[in-house]
Amino acid sequence: MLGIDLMRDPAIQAFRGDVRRFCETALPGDIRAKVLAGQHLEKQDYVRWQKILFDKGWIVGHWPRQYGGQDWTPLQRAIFDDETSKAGAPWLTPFGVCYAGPVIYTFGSPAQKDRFLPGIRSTDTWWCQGYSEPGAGSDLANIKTRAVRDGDHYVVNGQKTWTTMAQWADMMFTLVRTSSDGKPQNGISFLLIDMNSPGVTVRPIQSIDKCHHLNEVFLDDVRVPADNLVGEEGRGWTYAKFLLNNERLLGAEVGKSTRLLQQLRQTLLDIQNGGQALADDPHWRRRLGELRARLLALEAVCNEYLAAAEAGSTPGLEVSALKIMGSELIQGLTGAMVDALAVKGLVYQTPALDAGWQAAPVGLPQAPGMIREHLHDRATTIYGGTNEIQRNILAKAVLGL
Amino acid sequence: MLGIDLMRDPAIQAFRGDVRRFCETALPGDIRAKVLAGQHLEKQDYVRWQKILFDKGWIVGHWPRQYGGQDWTPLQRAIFDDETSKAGAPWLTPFGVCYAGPVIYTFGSPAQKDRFLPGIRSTDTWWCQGYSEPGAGSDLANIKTRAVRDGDHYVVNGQKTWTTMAQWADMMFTLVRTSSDGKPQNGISFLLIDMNSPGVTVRPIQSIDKCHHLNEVFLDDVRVPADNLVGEEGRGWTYAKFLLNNERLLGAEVGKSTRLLQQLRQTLLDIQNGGQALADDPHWRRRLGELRARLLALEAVCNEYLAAAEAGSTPGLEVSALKIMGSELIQGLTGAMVDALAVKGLVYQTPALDAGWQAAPVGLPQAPGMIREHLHDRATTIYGGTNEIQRNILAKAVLGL
Amino acid sequence: MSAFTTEDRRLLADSINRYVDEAYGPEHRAAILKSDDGFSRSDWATYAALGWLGIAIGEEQGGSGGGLAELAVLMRAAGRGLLMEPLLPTLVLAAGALSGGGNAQQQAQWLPAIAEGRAILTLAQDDAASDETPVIASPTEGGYRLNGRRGFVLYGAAADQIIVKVELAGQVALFLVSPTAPGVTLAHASTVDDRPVSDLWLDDVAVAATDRLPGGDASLLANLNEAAALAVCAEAVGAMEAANRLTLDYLKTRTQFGSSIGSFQVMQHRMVDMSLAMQEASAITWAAIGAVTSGNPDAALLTAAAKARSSAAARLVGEQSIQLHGGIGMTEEYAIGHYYRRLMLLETLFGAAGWHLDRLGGWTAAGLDGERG
Amino acid sequence: MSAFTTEDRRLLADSINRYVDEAYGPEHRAAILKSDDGFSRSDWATYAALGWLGIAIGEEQGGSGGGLAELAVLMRAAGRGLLMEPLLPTLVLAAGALSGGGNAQQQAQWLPAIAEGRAILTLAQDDAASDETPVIASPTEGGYRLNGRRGFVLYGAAADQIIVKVELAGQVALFLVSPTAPGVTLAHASTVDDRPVSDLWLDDVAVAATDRLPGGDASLLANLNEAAALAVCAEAVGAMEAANRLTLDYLKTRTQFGSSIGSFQVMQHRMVDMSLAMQEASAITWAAIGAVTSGNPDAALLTAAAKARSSAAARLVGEQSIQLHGGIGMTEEYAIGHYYRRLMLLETLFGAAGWHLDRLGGWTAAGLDGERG
Repeated sequence: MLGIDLMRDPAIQAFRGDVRRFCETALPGDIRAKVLAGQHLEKQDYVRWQKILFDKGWIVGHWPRQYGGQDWTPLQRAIFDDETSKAGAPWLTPFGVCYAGPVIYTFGSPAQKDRFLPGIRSTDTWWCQGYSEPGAGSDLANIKTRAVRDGDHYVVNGQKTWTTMAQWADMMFTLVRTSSDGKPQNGISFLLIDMNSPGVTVRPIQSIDKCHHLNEVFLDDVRVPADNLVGEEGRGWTYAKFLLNNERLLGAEVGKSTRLLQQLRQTLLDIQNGGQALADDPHWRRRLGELRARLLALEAVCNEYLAAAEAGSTPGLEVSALKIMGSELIQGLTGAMVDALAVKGLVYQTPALDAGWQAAPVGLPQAPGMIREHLHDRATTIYGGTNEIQRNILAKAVLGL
Repeated sequence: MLGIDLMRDPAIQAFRGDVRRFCETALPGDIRAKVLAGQHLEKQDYVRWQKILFDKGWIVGHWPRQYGGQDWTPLQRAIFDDETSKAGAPWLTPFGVCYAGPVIYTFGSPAQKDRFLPGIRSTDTWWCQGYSEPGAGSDLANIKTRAVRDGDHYVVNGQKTWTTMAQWADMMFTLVRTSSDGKPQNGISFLLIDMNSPGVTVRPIQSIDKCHHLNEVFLDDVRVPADNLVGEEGRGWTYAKFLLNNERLLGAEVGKSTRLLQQLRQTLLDIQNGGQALADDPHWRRRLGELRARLLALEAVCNEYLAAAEAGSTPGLEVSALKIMGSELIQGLTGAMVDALAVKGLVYQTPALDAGWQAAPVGLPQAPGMIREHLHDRATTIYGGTNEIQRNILAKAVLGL
Repeated sequence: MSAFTTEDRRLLADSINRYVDEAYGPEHRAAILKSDDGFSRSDWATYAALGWLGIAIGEEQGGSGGGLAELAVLMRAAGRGLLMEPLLPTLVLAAGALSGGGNAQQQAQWLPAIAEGRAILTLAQDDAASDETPVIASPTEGGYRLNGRRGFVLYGAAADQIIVKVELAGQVALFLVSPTAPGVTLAHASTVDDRPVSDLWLDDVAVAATDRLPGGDASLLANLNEAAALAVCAEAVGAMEAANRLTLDYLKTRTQFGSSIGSFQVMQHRMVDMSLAMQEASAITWAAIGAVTSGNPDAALLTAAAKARSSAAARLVGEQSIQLHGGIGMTEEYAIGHYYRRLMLLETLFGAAGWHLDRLGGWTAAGLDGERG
Repeated sequence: MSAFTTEDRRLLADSINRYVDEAYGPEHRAAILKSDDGFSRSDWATYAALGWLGIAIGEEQGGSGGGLAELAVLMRAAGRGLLMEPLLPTLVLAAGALSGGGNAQQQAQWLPAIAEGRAILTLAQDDAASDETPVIASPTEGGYRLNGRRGFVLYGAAADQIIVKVELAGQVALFLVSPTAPGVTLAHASTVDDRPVSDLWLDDVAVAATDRLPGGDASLLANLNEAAALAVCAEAVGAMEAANRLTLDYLKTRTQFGSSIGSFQVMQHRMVDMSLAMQEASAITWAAIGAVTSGNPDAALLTAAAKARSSAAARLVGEQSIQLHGGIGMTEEYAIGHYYRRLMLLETLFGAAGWHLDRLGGWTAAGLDGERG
């Protein structure tokens, strides 16, 4: 079945309608307004929305029913992601429900499942991801943080970086080195660390958008119960790859791009230059058409993968294509926004990013949120394996070069 | 002195004026018309124009006076190239006057100078370049054609390819392997081969523009007098590099791009679509502006190199920049031409490339010449070392990567 | 609704691809290019025998009742094998015009003839060389006189009939015109990808009222051109698949500086981008064809996006195929240049990228919603 | 004609670059960014003491009689060191307006003060937030009343005087306005590259006839904006040089997958393209400055080309500098993001690429000749 036929399947359309209507009624207006204005979200904003989803039973819709999920297919999950993003819902922070949870219910012990899954589902436990290190950005096999077994504990020393929202986190799932023998990948283990443990220090990293999402996490003689090792020692690399495979079908971020395109369109209608709206300028019109065409094409590519997944095939490394196309489209969209704003001068009034801020805007009122989005999204081609690495993967694994 | 000041130097402006006026009066109208229409030039067209330049004393203006030249500086040579190209003169076939000649007068024996230079100057001898081989495109160190000494001759066996205008050539200068010891570069020698020798076979290669510029040259037991070895055995690689250095400052082909821009502009004025000339369409206007800006910028870069050369510095490998920018601009220009023609359909009426052809054109009369130029110029980023190789050179030699 | 199932289409694709691989090799094609017709009448007869020419013609007219999706399968294979036969003008345009706008007599006369390979037809529509001089139809007793000029008539030299778009009392109309009728002049040349193409002059050409296609109006023509744009996208996808395959093989086998050139990262990433572009063009093309076929309200949007993206992909794949091949890519003897020139033409047929993007931009400025169910 | 020789300019560049390297390091700059002013008054005093602020002011006004070429040398170093001080609005725009359009009294009052670092001035011209509401000057007894709004006034918070572009009887005029005059309201924020910027409201602001710059007409403003565009190009060239240098160093030292990332061919070619873009922007910028300075008739053409090409280069270099750095490039602590944001702003000041390309395209369509000697 072609992706487009699949999308017009009545059951699928009904599901899409359910999610859309739910967002219309259940997504709090203040949160939605912040998201659409590109303003700062507090931890409580995320938690509030995630608890609403939890109450609906959708926060872990893609989990198996036995763990509290709905057994959603990849297609349903993609539709959920698509519709919530378009509705202006906050980013569904994935560290618990998409990353830690699936690894724990797949590879963890019964005790670990009992202990960690409920807090993940309810967002009562906030998770962060301890993968990257200063010396190992996209090169995870080069991880240096060491975990040395000492009785029924591991003693962990090292440093993690680019740790998103670690400042709010209760738990961090990490890749740590438990052995230096053999291939570098084989000495890596998957360990869950309580962020309140002595020896854990979180240092904020301000990013170029002047915001604080990222952190360094220093681990100095942190004693982690051996019970927090997921699966087997030395198999952490395998679990991390499992997790990546899980997530790849969402890599295109079609929902986010749809929201950005809506915002761009509105901006082009709103900004006047030389007596006409930018939307009436032939160059802007063509550029808007180009971005629309790319989005439609990206959706078509996604739908093909989703149709294949729906038919039972497991996507392989070729799905790196979605990460490349999706991230480059996002940057195309935010770049266009900034170019539209530039007609009136790029004023970046960061206090206006706080929802409580009341003073008159200097320059265009759309500017702060859009500039923030643009600056932040320079990272979309970097995180999760740079687009250069994604192209290496495709060259090797798909083209056989 | 800035390049732009240099260009406004009265002596330089006077020289430019001389060349321009000479082209206006001395360039035969029928030849110019063929060039501007992109039609086929016969050997006699090239020879006729080169003899006109010879009579004026300009064909080898860049040679030292002792060999019949004018001791032109690199800047004068660039101006000459620029103005003749813009005037619609035929390509000054470089194989004799730019390639073989300078190597012979620099590294050749007195007997070789006496024997070969007069025919080069007068274009009574037509030369071609035997460098590339089927297995060695841009990788000249990999040359396999062997020259084995046998008494006072070399016996040459091998195959050359991409040999431009070999079908008209009397002589070919070649790189041949005289030794397999040591580094591959060190076994290469510079040998002059009479194309009428037994064992030389020229096979035409039709290129994608449906024209015949290129050839394969098969060398089967060709006996070449040892007197035709230039310089020392094993130093051919050095001589070839000397020659490349000589030519690099002309790599931008500013004159050719200027002519193409003029033709593009005229085409945009001539082609009507939806009741207006393409030149009045905002998208075409911006694209024309973009190409103009690139040309002006390329000229500025060239002028900086020429000013440096005028001040006595020898350009190094950084001049690969000119090849990259120049070739990509040419492709930008011919690509724009084809896009303009495409409004009315890409008819490629190859019989119209013959100057004598009289029937009515099918489609736009500009189309055959411009499509031919476009197809032919796909090679500008390939020959003389692909642009990928030029970027490798810059990364290594200039950036130190 | 198409008479074909998904499985039928797969079998069709397999059978055409097998033909292309086995019977339409480089030497066969080279001989066709040298022939006077510029395409192969014997292959055309084979296509008819294999049922391909009737693929989108109604069963009552001797066809097999398929539609755009089946034509696209055929066109994709045509791109893959660089077929030279008049599939686009005859099957997509002329048969489409007759099926959609012809009367029973016209359909009965021409559609079986097309399906059986007995007739080649083409469409002469928006003048390609001068939109300032449309073809005007003036009423006469019992008919009309046609005057004017049409450029870029594909396969005009081989056409048994030319369906000409004319202006009749300010409206669009379509007429069947015989190329041998008095007053018809054709001048022949080739497109950049070697297809026969003609300019057509009509000088007081008398046509009967019965030569008019009764349903041949502007809306029919718009639908035809949308279908043709997608057929061209499908052909481009096939050509890109083949060009990418050739280029990838070359990268793996050609060595330079002691390594296969495919071991160089820059070549690898270029090849990845070519492959992604093709993948994107293919996905959006098939999505648009699905939308047109099922009457999805997004069909026009998706068609514009498909043509824009496949044109952009065609340029990238075509140009870089040559570049990655280096010198050998510049030779007429080697296939890649033929793919390049075909992609050059396909990029421009039925709207180059900019034209579609401008429409898409206008629709988007007017509103983003309404195209989803 | 400039009072500076080529050698003078070289020495000037050396001296500014030395200052930037030695006295304007990252920590110093970080402290400036945290300050209320958003720039450094003590550095400003140093610039005055070193003679830089009077570089393009006439010798009779206490300057050293240079012009655009010398300002460009300064701006290039400002880009290299990411200087935060109001060089562009005070030296290029305000001093330029006064030198070109002020009367003797205005010049005597303000130019020495600028040269000595005692006064900071800025120019409020085409409204950045709403070109639908220009500032209107209405005559009163002995003067005028100004009403309206101007956006994007660089360094408005620090300005001792603001030169305001107004509409007076349908013509452009320039007035000196004190920010503390009754009816003047300023609201302050920062640009994307952390420069102070303000919106300015004028509500029945009374100005004297003597506050008008007699030569402050549309043609002066056009010349000023041309000079400012080139000053911005020079600043962008300096910022690109520094960004490329930082990125190249990073490529050489950072290792990943066991190799320096600069050993990967894709990174190498990207870096080459960044370097070529910078080289091109630099060459065309200096060519345009030379043409403006010598009154070459190509000056407008070259200026448009310079701004268009340096804007394109700024985008490539800025974006790829971040990309090649990876995660570290996203942090505020590391310098490259600051270069990126500065390049973002410079790209847009005094006409983004498209605006200049459209003009250049129009001129080119009108004729290619006439710009050469």
